[in-house]
Amino acid sequence: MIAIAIVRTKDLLAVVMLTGIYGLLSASFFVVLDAVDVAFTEASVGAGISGLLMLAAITMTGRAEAPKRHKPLLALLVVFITGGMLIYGTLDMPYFGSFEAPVHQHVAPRYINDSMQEVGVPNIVTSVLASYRAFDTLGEVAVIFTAGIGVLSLLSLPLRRKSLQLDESSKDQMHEQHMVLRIVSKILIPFILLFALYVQFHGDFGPGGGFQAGVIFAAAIILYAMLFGLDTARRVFNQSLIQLIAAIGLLLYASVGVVSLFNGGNFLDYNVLADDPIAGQHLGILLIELGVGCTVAAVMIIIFFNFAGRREAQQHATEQSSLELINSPELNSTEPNNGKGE
Amino acid sequence: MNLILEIGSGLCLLLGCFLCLSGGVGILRFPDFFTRMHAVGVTDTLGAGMILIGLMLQNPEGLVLLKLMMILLFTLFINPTASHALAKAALRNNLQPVLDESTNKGGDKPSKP
Amino acid sequence: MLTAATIAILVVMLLAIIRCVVGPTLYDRILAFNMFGTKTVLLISILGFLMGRPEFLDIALVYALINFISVIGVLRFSDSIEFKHPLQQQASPKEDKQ
Amino acid sequence: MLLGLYNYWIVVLLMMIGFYIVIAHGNLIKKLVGLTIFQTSVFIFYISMGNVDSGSAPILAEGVARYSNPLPHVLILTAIVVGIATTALGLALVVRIKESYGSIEEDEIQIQDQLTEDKTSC
Repeated sequence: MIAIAIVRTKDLLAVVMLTGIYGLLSASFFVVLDAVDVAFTEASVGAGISGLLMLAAITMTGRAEAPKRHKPLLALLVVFITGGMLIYGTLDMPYFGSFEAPVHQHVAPRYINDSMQEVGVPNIVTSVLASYRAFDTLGEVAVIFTAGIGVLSLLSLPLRRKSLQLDESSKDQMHEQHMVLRIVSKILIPFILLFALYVQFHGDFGPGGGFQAGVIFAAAIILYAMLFGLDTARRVFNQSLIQLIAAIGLLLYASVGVVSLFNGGNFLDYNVLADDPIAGQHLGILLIELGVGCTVAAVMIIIFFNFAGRREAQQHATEQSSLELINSPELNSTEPNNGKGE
Repeated sequence: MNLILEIGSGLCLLLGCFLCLSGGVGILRFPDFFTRMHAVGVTDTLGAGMILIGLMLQNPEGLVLLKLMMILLFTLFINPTASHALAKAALRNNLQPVLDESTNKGGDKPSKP
Repeated sequence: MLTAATIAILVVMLLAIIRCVVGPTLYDRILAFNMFGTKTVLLISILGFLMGRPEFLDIALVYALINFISVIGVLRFSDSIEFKHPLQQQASPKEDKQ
Repeated sequence: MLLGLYNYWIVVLLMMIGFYIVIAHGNLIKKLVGLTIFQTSVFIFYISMGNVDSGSAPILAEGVARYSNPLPHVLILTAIVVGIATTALGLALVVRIKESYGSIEEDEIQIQDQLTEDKTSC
């Protein structure tokens, strides 16, 4: 498949492109395998965001890969041995699609048969995600939040006001270059945001939910930031506001659990949130999905903004250092070295 | 009435498939980037539109129809825009179209706006 | 009829992948990527009808939007790469030929 | 008879390709791409385990008797988003490495490390 081509290609940009196609392809695979929600997520994440992040990283690190210096024979040997052992292991596995496989015997029938009475949400994936296994999901959201903090601490920059004036001329140039793009995206962005909200609140009934909606929302903001400049986007969604939203999303999730604890149930047991258990479940799932959506969207925006901000700062630094080089050739810049490889 | 819808949707799907296939052959066989883009851009927009219209005729009902129309609308918006941006970027980075031998001497004129 | 359409789209996807793998310039690859995205939208909406679950159209809609965003992103970033590393841009085709 | 296991073979193939990229290539971004492929193969593994013959997507509807197993879907759904977050973290690390070492090739970084170690030990 495509993966083999990824191994062979040296140009990293092409690799990223192939990764994007690979994401699309695996998402269609998920559709064929009936995993609608997963395909949804993979579509928005694998094809969109991950490719963009990798691109942003590549612009900072240069695109050509160095030729290999050692023979890959040993690696191939290891890979073949491991693969052979894994295939030998699969001989005992249940057949593809068989209904008698042990996976389908344990808890899944209960989810499928009883979730309508217990939770009252047609989309079983949502009910399992947000109600039966809500504690897991809380952990996942916390992981995402932590990753956002990690990126922030690794890549964030001190605010510099000085660079703003210099960017104006290049911004005007950009305005002219992307006229058509800008207008079309101005039309499209509200639709994307609206669609994200639809996915968010329709997740109980169809495919969708907080994770997907967060990613789509973030994608719309990223589109805006790419076309209208990072500073313009920052003016709408400034950094501290997004960080606040990310924290609030996680807090909302956890506090729903605490409230249900106070009302006499278990942690994240929504039956006690309202008089009627079903209504309580609905309320709980709604709030939790909202929290998840907030956190995911905010973390994705944080990640992208930091990557792009770091990139702009780098470009700015290289421009300045080249200017300085023209003015005085023997001046060595104190900026961190961000030129080419050697 | 139902039969007419069936036949119409079948025809649309067939036409769309043909257009998509021709676009696929075009992207593989044409000699340089701009002709490839021509093949893809023209046949993709129409082919996707045809297939979507065929699907629309297949199941005319409420929300599904609305979603199909949204997809069609977005496709019609997005494809030409993306092609435009692509062509512009390629031209700006001095990717020359392959011209005939006779006209090649003045050939770099159109690439510089 | 739907099955035939699915097969045709799969074939076209294969052709696009070939172009994306061999594509001499970066822009060929982006073009193939764009085409692949469009075809995926079509494939998923047809699959939704084939399986009788039209909820799948949501996914197709997401694809249409996300595809646009990623194509634009690729263009923007590739632009800046070539402004920044003109030397590497010239050097990379040589490496491809190795 | 054995053909009923083809989904596992695909998974193993993908997994090995990702594994090969991770161990045989020196470029750090390429390694991350390999990790992504590896990840996706695990996703496909889970989802294909949850699939049922003549089953349908796990959204309750009229007239559908059999549904796929929703549990793997839930696990993978969260795993994908967590995966992108961790990938972003890895990319951020790569960017910082590039800034401080001036390279993202593994062996060059090691050479530089050894040089600095030699300097400090002398």
